[in-house]
Amino acid sequence: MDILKVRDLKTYFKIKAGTVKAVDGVSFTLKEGESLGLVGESGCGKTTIALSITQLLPPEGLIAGGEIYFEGTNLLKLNEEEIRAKRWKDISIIFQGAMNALNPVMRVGDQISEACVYHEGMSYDSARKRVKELFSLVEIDESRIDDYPHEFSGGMKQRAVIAMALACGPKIVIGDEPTTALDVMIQAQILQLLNRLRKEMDMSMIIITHDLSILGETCDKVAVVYAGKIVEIGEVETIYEEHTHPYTEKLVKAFPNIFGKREMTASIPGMPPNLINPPAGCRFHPRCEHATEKCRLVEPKLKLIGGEHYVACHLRGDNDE
Amino acid sequence: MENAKKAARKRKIRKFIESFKTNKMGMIGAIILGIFIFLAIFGPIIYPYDPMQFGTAKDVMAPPGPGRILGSDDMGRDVLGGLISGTRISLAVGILATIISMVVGTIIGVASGYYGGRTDAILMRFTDMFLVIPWLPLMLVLAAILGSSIWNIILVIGLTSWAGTARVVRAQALSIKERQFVERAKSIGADDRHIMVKHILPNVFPLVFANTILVSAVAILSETTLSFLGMGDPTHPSWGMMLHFAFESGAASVGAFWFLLPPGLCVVAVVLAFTFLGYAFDEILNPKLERR
Amino acid sequence: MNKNHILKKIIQSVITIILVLILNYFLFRIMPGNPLQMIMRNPKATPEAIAKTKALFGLDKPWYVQFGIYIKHLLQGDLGTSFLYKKPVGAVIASRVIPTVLLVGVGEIIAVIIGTLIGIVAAWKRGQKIDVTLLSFSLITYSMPTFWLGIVFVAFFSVHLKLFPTTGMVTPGLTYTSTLAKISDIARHMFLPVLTLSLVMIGEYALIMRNSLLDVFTEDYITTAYAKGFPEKYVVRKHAVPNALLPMVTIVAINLGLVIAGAIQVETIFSWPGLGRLMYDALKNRDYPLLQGIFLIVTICVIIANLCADMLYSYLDPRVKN
Amino acid sequence: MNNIANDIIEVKDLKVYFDMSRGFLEEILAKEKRQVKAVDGIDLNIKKGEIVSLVGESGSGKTTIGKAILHLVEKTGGNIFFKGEEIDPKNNKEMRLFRQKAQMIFQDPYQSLNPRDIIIDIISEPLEVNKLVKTEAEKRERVVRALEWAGLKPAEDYLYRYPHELSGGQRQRVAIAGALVLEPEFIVADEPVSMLDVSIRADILRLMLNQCRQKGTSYLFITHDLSLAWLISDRIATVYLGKIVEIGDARLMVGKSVHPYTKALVSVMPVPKVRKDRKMTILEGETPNPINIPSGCRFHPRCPNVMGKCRESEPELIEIEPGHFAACHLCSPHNINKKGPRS
Repeated sequence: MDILKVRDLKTYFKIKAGTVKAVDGVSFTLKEGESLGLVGESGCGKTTIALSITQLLPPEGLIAGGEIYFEGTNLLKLNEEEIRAKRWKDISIIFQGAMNALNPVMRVGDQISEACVYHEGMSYDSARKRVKELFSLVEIDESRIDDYPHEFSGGMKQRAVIAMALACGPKIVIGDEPTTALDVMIQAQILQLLNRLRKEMDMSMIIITHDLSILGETCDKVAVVYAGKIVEIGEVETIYEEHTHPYTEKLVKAFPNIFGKREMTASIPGMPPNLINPPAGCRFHPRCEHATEKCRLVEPKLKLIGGEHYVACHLRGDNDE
Repeated sequence: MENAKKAARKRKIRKFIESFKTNKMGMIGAIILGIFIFLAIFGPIIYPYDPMQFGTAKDVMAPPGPGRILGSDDMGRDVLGGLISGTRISLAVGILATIISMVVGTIIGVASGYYGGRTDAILMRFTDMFLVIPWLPLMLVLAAILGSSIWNIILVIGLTSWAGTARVVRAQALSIKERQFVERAKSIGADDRHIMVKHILPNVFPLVFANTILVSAVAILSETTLSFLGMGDPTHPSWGMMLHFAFESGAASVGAFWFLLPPGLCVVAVVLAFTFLGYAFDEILNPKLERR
Repeated sequence: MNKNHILKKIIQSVITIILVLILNYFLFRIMPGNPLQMIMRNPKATPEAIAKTKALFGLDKPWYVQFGIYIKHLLQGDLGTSFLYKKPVGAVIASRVIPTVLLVGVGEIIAVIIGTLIGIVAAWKRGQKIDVTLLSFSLITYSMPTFWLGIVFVAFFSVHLKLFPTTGMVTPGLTYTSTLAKISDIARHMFLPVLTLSLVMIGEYALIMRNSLLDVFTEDYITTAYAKGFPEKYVVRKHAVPNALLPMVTIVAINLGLVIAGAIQVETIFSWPGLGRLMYDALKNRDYPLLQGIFLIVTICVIIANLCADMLYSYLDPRVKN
Repeated sequence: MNNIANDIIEVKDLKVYFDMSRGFLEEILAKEKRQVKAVDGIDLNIKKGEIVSLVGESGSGKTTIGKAILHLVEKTGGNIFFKGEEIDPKNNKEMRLFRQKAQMIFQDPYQSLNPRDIIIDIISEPLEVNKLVKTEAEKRERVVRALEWAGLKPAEDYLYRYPHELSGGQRQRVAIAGALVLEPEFIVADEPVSMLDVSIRADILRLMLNQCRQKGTSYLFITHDLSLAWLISDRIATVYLGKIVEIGDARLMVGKSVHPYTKALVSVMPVPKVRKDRKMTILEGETPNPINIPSGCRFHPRCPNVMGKCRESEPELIEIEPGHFAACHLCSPHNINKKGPRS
């Protein structure tokens, strides 16, 4: 069953220089128990997608269109109070940079338990019991429950933030760069932990990252985001091996594979476009070596080209509208 | 070649002006200050006034009327004239004192932040002392000892108000010192002098500039307060001095608002203008917000 | 709490006090030349005072001996004799402490509470009308000379509207029927001075609290708190304010210097019988021993207050604790 | 000392310790002197035209090694030879010459360029500081040349711009041009691509590689990313808690590593491939604080193959096959001759 359905989402930021179309017509579906990776360069709008789902945009951001169905209800139609009730209880977020996601003057245990007290009406004592369970789940010693964040090491903070995200037993967990800035070994620990927890707790997950290479072990499906749009989406193997979009191809080739042949990685010429004035036609065309006249004029739509594999490129999908 | 360099600098200045123009607070501050600076320079020419020219008995604390728009003071002098000639003195004292404060604060701050270690410890103890000593009593004591000349007032204010600047500059110097471009300069063999002049100072400067403007506000308030408490230079009557005479002559108890209000309002306007400007510059130049 | 941290702070404060003693000593003796000359120039100085001062200073001895004597006298609680009151400086100061503590204490508490609240509201409603109003109010009061505000209040509320007494702490010649009557009389006298003193401080506290909160609002843990589904009020109260209050502790302590400055002005305007007024009188009459005594006492009090604030800070901020 | 002529850099038993307590008050109050042994005795040599990578996690001391070799941090012990000669950091003339021959490229191109200077001033700074150019024209010519080496063409377009007017990739190229302008023989590149988007990393790496091939410049490439090290370097050294635990040919270090730490690093390296059969060795815990270095083998608390011996004695770096050294009790057959790490 589909737990989350995003349809034609448009999120714009109104700043002095103009309107930044950070997310411009994004659609995807997340099935129950599924894990989806959103991958793209910095500034492509992947974090904005997450913030739009939970409606945590900064004041200058606004959702200009689209629908976000969570278990059949359109989240964008809910009022402030109703959406608040969904946050954390149904959809929680693991934010980038755990060191900053914890309140420095509050005990770690209290920061985790307060959500249980607030959303589930638990007593303080039973919430603490829950925190201890969560701690053992993420492999933190429960004696550390009354520590302050600065007393935790980097990896422990990340675990605490994960425990926090799981506090109310959410149906979807969104990880926004959950391992960026961590050392490789701790990154591996955290990814393994997330995988285990997802299966044990039967959650759906969205992993947002710039690092395409970490998705192989974590995600079922991957959506490649470029300049506020999804350009290709499919099973993770498909994206790695049978990608058809030129951008995906370049992105995959930008990561070295130490188990493969030692060859220099590829770079993508040019720069991501300015999202106030994105290029006409296909947004990737100025950086694409295969670009044709059509790419410059007509915007390609996301088309199904097999299985669950969608791509938005004139050169690959033959079934023109 | 030099033209290209100038063009680059011009681009930068234009960008600064652009962002300043959109800053409402900054614009209001600049306009108010502009008016007062104009008054300070040209006021006495447009509206001649002699502080030694006392009025007759019927002029004493006379309310506003024809010929004297703002009434007259306890000596029968024209309040408007006093106000205009006081502008020059109040502004001059404020600005000169600020320059002293800025120079001392910047030198101590940069030296302390850049050299660190023992130098830092000693300089910061010294700075803390000035930061923690209640400034008005210290100024009063200094002014009482040195005597009330306008230069002494400038010196006293300048020498007691640098501690905040030093702290701010030190913090900034410390953070700049840790930046990689300073490390790069070291790695190519640059000496301390080069690093301080080429890297630390130019990057500290914007902050010093914003801070200076805020210090000007404090300096003008200090001058007013010192003069009010009788420590001012009687030969250079400032707004604070006018208020001193107003208070001593009991303007409050006779309800001579025309004598009480205008000098105070002028002080408020100028201090407010400096504060607005300082905030605006801080917003535009603050390195915290500058990145990307 | 970290013992080393506290010990370090105490040592630093002691060093500062020693520096202040040295400064104080030199200010009054070395800078303007012979202090005796200054005293003699003072028309109100009596021959006994001159003789006493001479003995006290031991002017024939080298400066370090003089400094030693000075410290010794200080430690014995001897601050010299006031020219103006012909009494020991210590006693004169002691008689004026309570009114000042009362005035400054009440004014400071009111200013901190209201200033913080204004700062919270302004930051919370940033960019909205209420923020602009509060911000303008804060900036304007912050820009006002304290004494001027006081005079305007006297002229308007006391002279024009006759709502409050103009000077003093109690109505002269009045005998009270009850303690309550005495308190209400003092309160009536206190109203305007306290109002003036707190108004000029409210602005600064409000500005600092607003800035501090705005900084905190951009922190990731605030976004996290919102993501947890908490309402805005809860996030501000439970997560933002406790963090934003931390810098306030230090600022309030450092600002004690400002409060003292305010007290001098307010006490002068309202003839409040406290240390500020005493300082003004000492200044006017060039009563140097008294001036020096007040300066020293006030400065040391501020240093100790700062030390207390440091300790409070390290108690409140878990990051400093260990 | 044999074969030294070929070495640009030779490091012997380098140690860098930092004192934790600062300021005299803390000195009085601290119960004991706490030392961080950031670098705790390493040997390393870099040949002409060679790229050697230091791979390790944060806190391993890899950056400190790089800075110590350039005399940017003071060494506590050991020797550093540049082209066979030891440089006295107190000798200004020697240092000046050394600084011209050995350069550093920094991690963050947003921080390594002074935001108040224009590009021509940034790049010519090493020339000005060392008084190497006499005329404006000469200066400009050399800056243009450096910019072109760094791949910024036409160079004239960049000379009078401020760093904030450039993209991240362009900035890093400017930073590299700033290092190349002196035509150094040795460059320490400290995580030169970790702040850049993946899409432009390859360009910067290729730039370094070409430079190395064409001019014979030697590089010490410091990175946390083993796969990048594997991609461009001749040899890789893995660093753990201030010590080199394994060093050898880059391909060998990935394919046939012997030290459990290197092996674990290789096993968890993310790759853009789904490998269902993949076995990861995920080490538990985190790198301990270098204030408290474990006894014996410093890796033993996290080692999956720990033995009794590991807790007691510290293994030495020994040659297990030509040019491949490891410091582990597991791979110390008795017949291996003990020698310094020289390939």
